[in-house]
Amino acid sequence: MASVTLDSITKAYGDEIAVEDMNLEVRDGEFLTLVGPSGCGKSTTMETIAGLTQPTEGTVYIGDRDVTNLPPKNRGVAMVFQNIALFPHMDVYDNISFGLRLRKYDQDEIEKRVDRAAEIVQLEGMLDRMPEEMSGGQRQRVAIARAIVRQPDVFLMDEPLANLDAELRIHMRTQLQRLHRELDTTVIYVTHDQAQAMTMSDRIAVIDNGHLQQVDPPLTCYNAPDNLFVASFIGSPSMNFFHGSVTDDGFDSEFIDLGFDPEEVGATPGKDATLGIRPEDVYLKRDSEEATVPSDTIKAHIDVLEPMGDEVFTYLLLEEDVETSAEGRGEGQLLLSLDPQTDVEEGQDVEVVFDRHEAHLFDSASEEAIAHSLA
Amino acid sequence: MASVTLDSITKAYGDEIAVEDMNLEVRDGEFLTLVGPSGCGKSTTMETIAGLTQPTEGTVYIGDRDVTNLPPKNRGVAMVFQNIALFPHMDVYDNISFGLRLRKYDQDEIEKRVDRAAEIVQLEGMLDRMPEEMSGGQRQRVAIARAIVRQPDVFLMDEPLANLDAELRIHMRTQLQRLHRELDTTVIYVTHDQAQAMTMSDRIAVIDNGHLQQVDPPLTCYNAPDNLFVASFIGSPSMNFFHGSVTDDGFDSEFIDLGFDPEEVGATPGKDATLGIRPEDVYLKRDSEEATVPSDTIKAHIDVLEPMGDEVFTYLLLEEDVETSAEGRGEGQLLLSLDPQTDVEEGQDVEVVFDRHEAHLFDSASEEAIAHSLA
Amino acid sequence: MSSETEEASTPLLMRPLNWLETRGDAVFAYVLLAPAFLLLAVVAFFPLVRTFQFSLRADAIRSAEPFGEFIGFGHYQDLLTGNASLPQQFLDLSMETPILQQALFVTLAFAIISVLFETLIGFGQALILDQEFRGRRWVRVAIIIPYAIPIVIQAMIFYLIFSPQIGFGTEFLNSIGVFESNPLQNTSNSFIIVLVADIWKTSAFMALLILAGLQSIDRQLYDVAKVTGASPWQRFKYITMPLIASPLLVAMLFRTMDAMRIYGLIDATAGCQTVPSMSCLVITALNQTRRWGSASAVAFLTAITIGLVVIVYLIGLRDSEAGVT
Amino acid sequence: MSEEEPEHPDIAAQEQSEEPDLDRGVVEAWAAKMISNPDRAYKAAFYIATIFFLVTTLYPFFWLLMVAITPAGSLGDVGAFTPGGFDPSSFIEIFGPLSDQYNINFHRYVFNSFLIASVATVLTLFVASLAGYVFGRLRFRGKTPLLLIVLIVSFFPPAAFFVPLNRLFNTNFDVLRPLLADGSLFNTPFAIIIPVSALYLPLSIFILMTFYSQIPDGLEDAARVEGTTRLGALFRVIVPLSAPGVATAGVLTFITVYNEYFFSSLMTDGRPEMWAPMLEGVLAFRGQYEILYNLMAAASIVAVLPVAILVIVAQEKIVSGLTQGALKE
Amino acid sequence: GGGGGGENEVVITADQEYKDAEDSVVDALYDAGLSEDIDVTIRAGDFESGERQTQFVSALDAGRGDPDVFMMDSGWTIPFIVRDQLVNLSDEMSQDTLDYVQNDYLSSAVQTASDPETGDLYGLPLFPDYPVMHYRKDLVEDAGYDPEGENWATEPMTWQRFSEIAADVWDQNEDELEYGFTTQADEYVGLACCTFSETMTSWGGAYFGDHDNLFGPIGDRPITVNEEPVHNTIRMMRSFAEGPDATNAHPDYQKITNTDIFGMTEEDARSPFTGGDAAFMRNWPYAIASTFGDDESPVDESMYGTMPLPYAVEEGEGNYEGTGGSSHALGGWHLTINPNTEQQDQAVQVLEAFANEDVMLTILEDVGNLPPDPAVTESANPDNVGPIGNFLDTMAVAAENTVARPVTAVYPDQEPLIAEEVHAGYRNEKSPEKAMSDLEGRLEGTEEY
Ligand SMILES: Nc1ncnc2c1ncn2[C@@H]1O[C@H](COP(=O)(O)OP(=O)(O)OP(=O)(O)O)[C@@H](O)[C@H]1O
Ligand SMILES: Nc1ncnc2c1ncn2[C@@H]1O[C@H](COP(=O)(O)OP(=O)(O)OP(=O)(O)O)[C@@H](O)[C@H]1O
Ligand SMILES: [Mg+2]
Ligand SMILES: [Mg+2]
Repeated sequence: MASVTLDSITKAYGDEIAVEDMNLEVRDGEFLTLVGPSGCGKSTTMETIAGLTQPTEGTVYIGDRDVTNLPPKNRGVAMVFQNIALFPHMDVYDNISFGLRLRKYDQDEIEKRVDRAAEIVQLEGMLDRMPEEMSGGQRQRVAIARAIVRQPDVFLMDEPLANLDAELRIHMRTQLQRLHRELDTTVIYVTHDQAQAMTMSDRIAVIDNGHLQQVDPPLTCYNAPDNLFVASFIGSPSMNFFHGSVTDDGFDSEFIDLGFDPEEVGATPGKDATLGIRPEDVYLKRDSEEATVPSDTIKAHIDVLEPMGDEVFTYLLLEEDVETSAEGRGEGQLLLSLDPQTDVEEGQDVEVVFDRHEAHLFDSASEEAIAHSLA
Repeated sequence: MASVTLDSITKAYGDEIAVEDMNLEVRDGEFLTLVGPSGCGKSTTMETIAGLTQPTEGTVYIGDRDVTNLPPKNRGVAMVFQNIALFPHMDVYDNISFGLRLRKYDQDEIEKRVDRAAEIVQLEGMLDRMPEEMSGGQRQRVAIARAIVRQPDVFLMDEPLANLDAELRIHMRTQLQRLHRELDTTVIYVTHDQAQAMTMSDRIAVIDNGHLQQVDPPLTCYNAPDNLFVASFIGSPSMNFFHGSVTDDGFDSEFIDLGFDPEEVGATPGKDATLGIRPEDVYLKRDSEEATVPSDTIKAHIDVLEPMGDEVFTYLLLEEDVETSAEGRGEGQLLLSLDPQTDVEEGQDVEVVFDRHEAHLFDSASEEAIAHSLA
Repeated sequence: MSSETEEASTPLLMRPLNWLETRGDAVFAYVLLAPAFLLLAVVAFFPLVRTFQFSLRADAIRSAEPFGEFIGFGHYQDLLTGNASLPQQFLDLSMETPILQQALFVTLAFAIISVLFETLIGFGQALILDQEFRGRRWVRVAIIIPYAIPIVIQAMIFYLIFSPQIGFGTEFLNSIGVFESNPLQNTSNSFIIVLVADIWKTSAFMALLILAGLQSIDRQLYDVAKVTGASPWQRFKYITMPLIASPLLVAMLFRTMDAMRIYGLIDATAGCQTVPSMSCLVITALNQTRRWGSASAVAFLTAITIGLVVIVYLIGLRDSEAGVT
Repeated sequence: MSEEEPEHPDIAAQEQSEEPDLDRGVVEAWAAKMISNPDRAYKAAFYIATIFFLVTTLYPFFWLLMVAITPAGSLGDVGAFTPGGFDPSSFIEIFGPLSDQYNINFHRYVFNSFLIASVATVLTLFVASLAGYVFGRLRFRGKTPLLLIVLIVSFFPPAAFFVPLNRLFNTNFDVLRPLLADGSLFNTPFAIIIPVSALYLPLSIFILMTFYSQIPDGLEDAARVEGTTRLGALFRVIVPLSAPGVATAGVLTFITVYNEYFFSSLMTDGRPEMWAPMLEGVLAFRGQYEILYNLMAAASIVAVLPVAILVIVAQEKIVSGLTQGALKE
Repeated sequence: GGGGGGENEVVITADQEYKDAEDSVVDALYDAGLSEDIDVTIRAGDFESGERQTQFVSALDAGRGDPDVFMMDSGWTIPFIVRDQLVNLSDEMSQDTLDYVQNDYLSSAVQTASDPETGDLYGLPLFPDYPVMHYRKDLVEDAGYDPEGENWATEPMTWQRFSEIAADVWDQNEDELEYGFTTQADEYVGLACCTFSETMTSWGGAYFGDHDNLFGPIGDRPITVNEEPVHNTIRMMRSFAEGPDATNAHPDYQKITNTDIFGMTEEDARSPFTGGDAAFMRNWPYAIASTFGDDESPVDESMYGTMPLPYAVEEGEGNYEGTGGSSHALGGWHLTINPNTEQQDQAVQVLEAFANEDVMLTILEDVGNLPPDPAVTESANPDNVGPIGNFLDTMAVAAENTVARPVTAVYPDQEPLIAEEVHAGYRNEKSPEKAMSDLEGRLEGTEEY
């Protein structure tokens, strides 16, 4: 039950700057998720909060206390480490109860809590196993249990569910949310799983290359990304982008043109801009009524169908001879998501529209968002 | 370029049976994904194939050779380990080139290959880092690179992308698929990520508690799961289930009844059965035309809305006083997936239908599937 | 259930520790080093300073105060030119003294040969002890146990084996022409006996340290290496060797230093006259002739010699993958 | 990756292990078997080496036993494999009547040594753990010079410390008077414990340093977040995980102190009730005119027992490499 | 440092044998007039002489007051004296006692307890020790000799005759005997002080010329090791070990043993004799008791004979004063007082009590050590003094023909040099001439100190 404030935190490892000038306030009781590409500085941020790493510059507050120079044990934090870090010389029970034993809880209390935690992570029968005798997911669950037996002010969880299967992950997700509610603890969470980020978080903090990009509730990040990076990073599969420029009467690009009043949306004619449309906002022409404000029809050609079970990712080429590259979608490619029952096949020509209401416009130079609806 | 055959493999650690009587044939050049709950025996299976673990019983063949007693180095396999296991005393370059150096490739060839692998995993600038100076995701990518520089007959990859963000994961997925095509290598892959399992695999092998449940192409597993376990495990969010019994004229349960001719679908009246419906096959009444064969209307009450960005998971209660439990969905709960634009709110009463064409029926006792369409 | 903030009332004992921890690495380090350096200061540094002062004073063999007037580096000069008033010489480049009667060469030869063999044998032993096999517990004890033998006893064993009356060793080796009839009186024979005795006992030291090094390697790394295609030899070369390099270096370093201080074993077998090591000289000067100034100077020369060897070591091994520091 | 791969190393490796079966002589066949089944060859080499080491290390003990069971008068008849007679009574004599005659309470000497070695080991391990942690895991200015200073202590022969220490330990400190009979450390266990602890400290520091430095940071981090201080993490996580190193340092220190020669023989007046160590006990069987080799041998065998027991106990620790499963790196 | 014990307690660090006979020795002291107020405690010192020396050095250098009285080897008492680390008894003891010691004690023993320059007494000789030739009377008689008739026990023979007899006896008992003769010829302290010194003296040779010079003055005395008699001594020993035909051996002497003797110290020499494997043995009197005390020894009293050590040139015919004739190295022990003791007066009284005939007799009887006053030996009843009683006549002869060790402040420097070079000569590593000229040079270095 404490807020966490990072005030101008910078952390450099020699020349390598892992985190730069980060200002972040996590409110008391909030569930904040850090997301960002691999190596962007998420774990470093967590370690700074935990006190495992001294920031090169800046101050960390927990509650009102300046904890920058406080040892980890006095910060009232519990942490699930990305690399799990079980004590290999202790069995599961000892691993989980370690923090409690350090605090000299009495035997009964420890047992009660360990049992409860083991139940939450579904490891009831395994308390006397050694870490080396467990599967990857089981180890990860021990790490989670080790953190949750304690009742700290702040939970730091670095990818706690990475090695769990879908079902267990959902189970754990629910459990963690419930725990969060029950204990009213501040949680700072790192995940690469969009579903976790979206469903669990009060707010998401998007980090790129050591810099904070946006801190907002999940749907805000999803629906109104502050900049190109956030737009492309949040959402899976990611947004379709078209690079072009703002004209006097709309947006102009090689493949897609769009008419609107630049002034109204706050765009400056003549500037380079990028149009972004999420795959689920693209519809086959025949479904165009599902779009709030359908755009003009776009002619395309189905390149690849990727059936996912509950949906089919459909990769379109806007021109026959567009070069496809394995490195994400290139210009002239468009991804949309179709219902598996939809009757399409690879190579087929189709007509699609997108929902202008859900189209995003970004300044290509500054990468800042200009508008989140071009209706 | 070799098939892998497991013939009645059993692996026990003392009393703990990790894998039991597994028969699995992975075809030459196939991309097979092992999925299953945490601790079900996936890693053990991989280790058995790699030769790191001697099966308690059974025989392993790679190609036509019985390799059960062959040391790992003679099996022609490369492996990405679930726990990454980089050599702590070697920098990234040395870690990646380890296998090549062992085989005395010449310097140029090694460099060429390492550069290529580093490019694939996007670690170009980091070749002289030590493992301890890297982020979790970066380490995992080194582990992948270490496996792919070699050109083995069989790739074994145990959760290679667990610590990567969505974008990178898709990138790596594409790269691995391309590599698979190019080298024509047999790949055995473990993942907890349904998207990976669905998109990459030629076939999926579903394991539960050491037992093989189903081996089939992804969509077959998704659309025609052999048994209750597969049905519930594949697909995220998972299938809705209703426990009831087969009557003379259909299926009868506390919340949902369904009329059909038992004989036609192969069900035996009087037997206990379970009805399964995937969330995406449930529609609001007003969208019922989207269902191929809509069922009767079901009255329900919206309990929780879970917005995911591109969709909203909607938890319904079929009766007011149904007890909600955090442990997955209980009887009387129904999950469906709605478009974010849909205008619903928590607490609202709604009417829903499901697509009978996509309803699954299972024998409750044997848990085997009876029918995959009740239209 | 108490929330964790309640434990803000830290026990009194912990407070200095907490304070310490926030001081940054350097202060923390200095405080933790304090006990070690305090102990060393009293027992080592202070006496060494005194001993150094002694080494600059003349020997006063006929007064209660054992130190005479200040003579600067006179003892050192005598020692390095073969003019020391000691029964054996430290170094006599004129070679009037046979080479195996010069403490410096005796000691260097002993150190090099014994450490070489001990490392090889210790390595072999450690590799065996690292295996899983039935009865390994007892084999391990058997291999380590020579190290537990008191030097007196170790010396007694080899003394008796090679004593002309009791031991069987001389008779046999003499008959095949390897040793003379009184090997413990012969410098080169005795040198070999001392060497063998030392190797017998001290290989276990190397074995222990190497074994400990082997045991702390994460076994998973071998799995990776196996799958990557490493043969047992390659696993040894690329994983085992680099990862035990530092324990091995430490072991060799300390063995070398220890070998260069050899005294007890020689004293109790062949005797310091027959195989005069550097430490022998110190003790002879100290106890037998009561030339404490000279003894102190020999002690310092011994230290300097060992220091030089250690430097050669560190330079030679600096390029190897794992340095000591 | 290049499409046209000149050779396929993995395949090449596999083919090598395939051995055509030809008619051969017995030896050749055996050799071929060894080659085709390297496991068997390793096993054979392994057993040969094991037996070799066992024989070479144990033989001198065997011989010592032969000496011990030989009656005093027949020591000249001890052969390479046979005793000069049979009289196991020396094992009793070292505690019994004969030793009363010589006033040797051998068990008391062993006890003294055991106690001195235990205390010194605990002291050394504790102090060296702190220092080893600092040198192995922390970065700070002045680390290398400090390390060298520690190392330099090992350059000197023990005798170099003796004269000043002898004077120091014979000085009467009034503050010590309540604790020690006459206020000086001579004839107390401390007179041995203190110098040997200090002089064997560098070795322990270096051993522990190398082992502590290999424990991944992640585990220390985890312990600290769980609520230990750094020191707590040292003793709860790093030390147990370095069990092989710590046990080794402990065993080595114990053995070295237990067998220490120089200070042990000079820092007491040799009486067992004055904390004279085992060394004096063994030497008590040796005189200018009479050396009771058989008793010395028996006494040695008895004196080695505590150490042997220690090794048996500690070896479990020495071989408990435990880092596996710790981290997902 | 504090005192060795409580008030009025005098602690003596002595041999184990004294500890064992503590009651009777202390009673004898009281009988000799020691005040009963003074408690005397005897503590066993280290068995090994060198070790005990080291301990005394460290005690005295550290200024420790414990023990009050040291029992010091006559071989290393003088260095303590010249360093002024002992109580000067000439200042402390009564004139009567001093006179008794100076007049009646074995003078060579007293010399090793006195300051070589001032002549002041610092130690009270406790007992002297001198070697004799032990032999197997039975074998000798069987071989046709008549020890009784020829008075071997008191009349020394020449080395030449000795070697012929020994060779003959060995020859006749070839199967039983491993050695004709054993002695101490290892490179160790005993070589310089004793076995070589006495043999050389019996050849008429000396380390430093006249025996007056044994205790100094350092630097002002001749070094006389590189002379004919000394060379001959080495040659003779080589003949004993390797035969008259060996290089650098003396052609006139027979082979009576083998090179094993070059590794022998006291016990190595004794055990074959006690075991019945040697016919002759040069050793200290303790060997008598040890042999008889050994149940397994085939040698019993009837087979045991002793005689003075043989000689090469007649007494007085040697090159220097004091040389020639049967010579016996003088060993033995003194009592000295720790200057740091708090019980100095009491300690002096204890020492005075030791200078008493009855105490000496008690020691002779209960400990087996010879009295420092040779006259006391005569008054002893042979029946009461144990095995040594039968050989007191030989002992008396030996006592009259002792040669002291050249103990000076530089002796610790010289002793290892002598041992080393003599031993090199013995083993023919160098010719006797070369070895002795090397020794001469090295001794000169030490004399300059
Ligand atoms: N060394 C061992 N000793 C005992 N049990 C073990 C050992 N290794 C694995 N197990 C058990 O075997 C079962 C299968 O383990 P495995 O590692 O194959 O699981 P997995 O399917 O890879 O799980 P995850 O997805 O969590 O990694 C688990 O229940 C595990 O606890
Ligand atoms: N000890 C170190 N020395 C040098 N660079 C480091 C060190 N630790 C981390 N870095 C670098 O700092 C950057 C941030 O690392 P961090 O571990 O915070 O990333 P992350 O966001 O957690 O990534 P991931 O999702 O891959 O775990 C990375 O580029 C990493 O390479
Ligand atoms: Mg991270
Ligand atoms: Mg696994």
